[in-house]
Amino acid sequence: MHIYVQEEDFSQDALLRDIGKSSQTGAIVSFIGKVRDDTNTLHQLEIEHYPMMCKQALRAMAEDVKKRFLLEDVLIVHRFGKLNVGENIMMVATASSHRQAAFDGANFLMDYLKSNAPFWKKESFLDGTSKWVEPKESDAHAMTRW
Amino acid sequence: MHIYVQEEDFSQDALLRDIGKSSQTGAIVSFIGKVRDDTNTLHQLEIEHYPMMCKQALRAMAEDVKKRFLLEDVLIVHRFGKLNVGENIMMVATASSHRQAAFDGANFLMDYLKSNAPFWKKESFLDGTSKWVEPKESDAHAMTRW
Amino acid sequence: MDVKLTYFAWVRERIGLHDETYTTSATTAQELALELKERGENYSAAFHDLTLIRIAIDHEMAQWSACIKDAKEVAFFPPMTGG
Amino acid sequence: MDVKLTYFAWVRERIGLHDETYTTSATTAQELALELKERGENYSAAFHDLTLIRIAIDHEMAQWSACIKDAKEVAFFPPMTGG
Repeated sequence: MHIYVQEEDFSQDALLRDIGKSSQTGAIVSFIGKVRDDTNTLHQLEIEHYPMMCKQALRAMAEDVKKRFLLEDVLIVHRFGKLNVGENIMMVATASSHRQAAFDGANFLMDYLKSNAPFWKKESFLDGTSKWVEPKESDAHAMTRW
Repeated sequence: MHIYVQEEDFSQDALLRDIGKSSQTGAIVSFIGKVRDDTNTLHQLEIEHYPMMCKQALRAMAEDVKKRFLLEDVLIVHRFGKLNVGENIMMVATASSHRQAAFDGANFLMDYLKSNAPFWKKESFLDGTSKWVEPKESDAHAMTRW
Repeated sequence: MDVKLTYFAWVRERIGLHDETYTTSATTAQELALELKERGENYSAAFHDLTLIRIAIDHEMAQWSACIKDAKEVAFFPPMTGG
Repeated sequence: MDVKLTYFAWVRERIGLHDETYTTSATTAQELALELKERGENYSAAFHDLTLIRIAIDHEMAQWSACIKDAKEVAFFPPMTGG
């Protein structure tokens, strides 16, 4: 299990080299979330986090998903601070002997994390305004799929 | 669209830097398949391919999945030749504005590719025997999920 | 009982504090929030609708009915938006 | 008509050739395969059960019933196992 909470960017290659090193790993699925700007209005995304709670919350989710999908390994990295459009926000990765478990584990972990990892996003726009990102209805209900 | 068929290994980092560079990309899902050996009996995996057909077959699948899931970008890299346990076999990656489309697109593409990309795997064992990998029943039926 | 209170996102902004140490005799998280709400305009702006707020007790997510008797830290924040 | 035949995986191994140029008057892929099957033990071992074999005509997957009249290349191989 690999859990990182950090301000600086991460290297996918370096992180993925660390997981799934066992000869039983046949599949690695990774998800990378990036700062998106559909309308060319975003200045920055600021991510606030609860430092004392983050790592243990992420670790508990990673352990849960590892057991539930019988995964070989799970990785979560989540950044905080001020991020520009196009920057990496976070990554999860799952290693498994079979591909469907790796896909399902990563997909589930993202649903889980959206509503349970202590991070909050605030968007600052080019016109000087800013607002806290509201949780999506779809995110709150996503967990009921599993 | 990025399609590579090659004998040498690939760098995930370098490949992922090439996709999802647009400010509309919020999610990148990648799948990496590796040579697995559950029983410590495998010597090598040899991958035979149909060079004249590979790239166009992979490109057609990538185009189909891009349209079907409204993806920003799709990448496929598949190796051929003799591979050792733990080596990368292939990778697909999907870039999208939203995470579920990226997950579904990558998952679908893997099902598609398993039964339609002109590659054949032969396992050589430490005891000197070898056999062609049989397609899994589950792979043939996986496409009916979509 | 002395308890550390921590605030995040717009809860923090409305109250104007990251954290504070507070003395209370409240027994549940809900009692504590209703007590805080009476401490001034900034607190009442933050706590005017408890359905918008989530809580953690000693770094674990908790319900409003949860006992805070032995809590060292209670955190108040909007629904999370990580990922 | 001259057509290039290519073989992969155990079809190639049983026949003992990667590819060859062959003259045929067969009109469908199935007719062609049945013709090939009569060319000797190696071919009959490869083509003894056509349900185990997949084909591509000019680098596109095709059915056994497909016309090969204008084909430049016909490939025979087991079900694919990529990924």
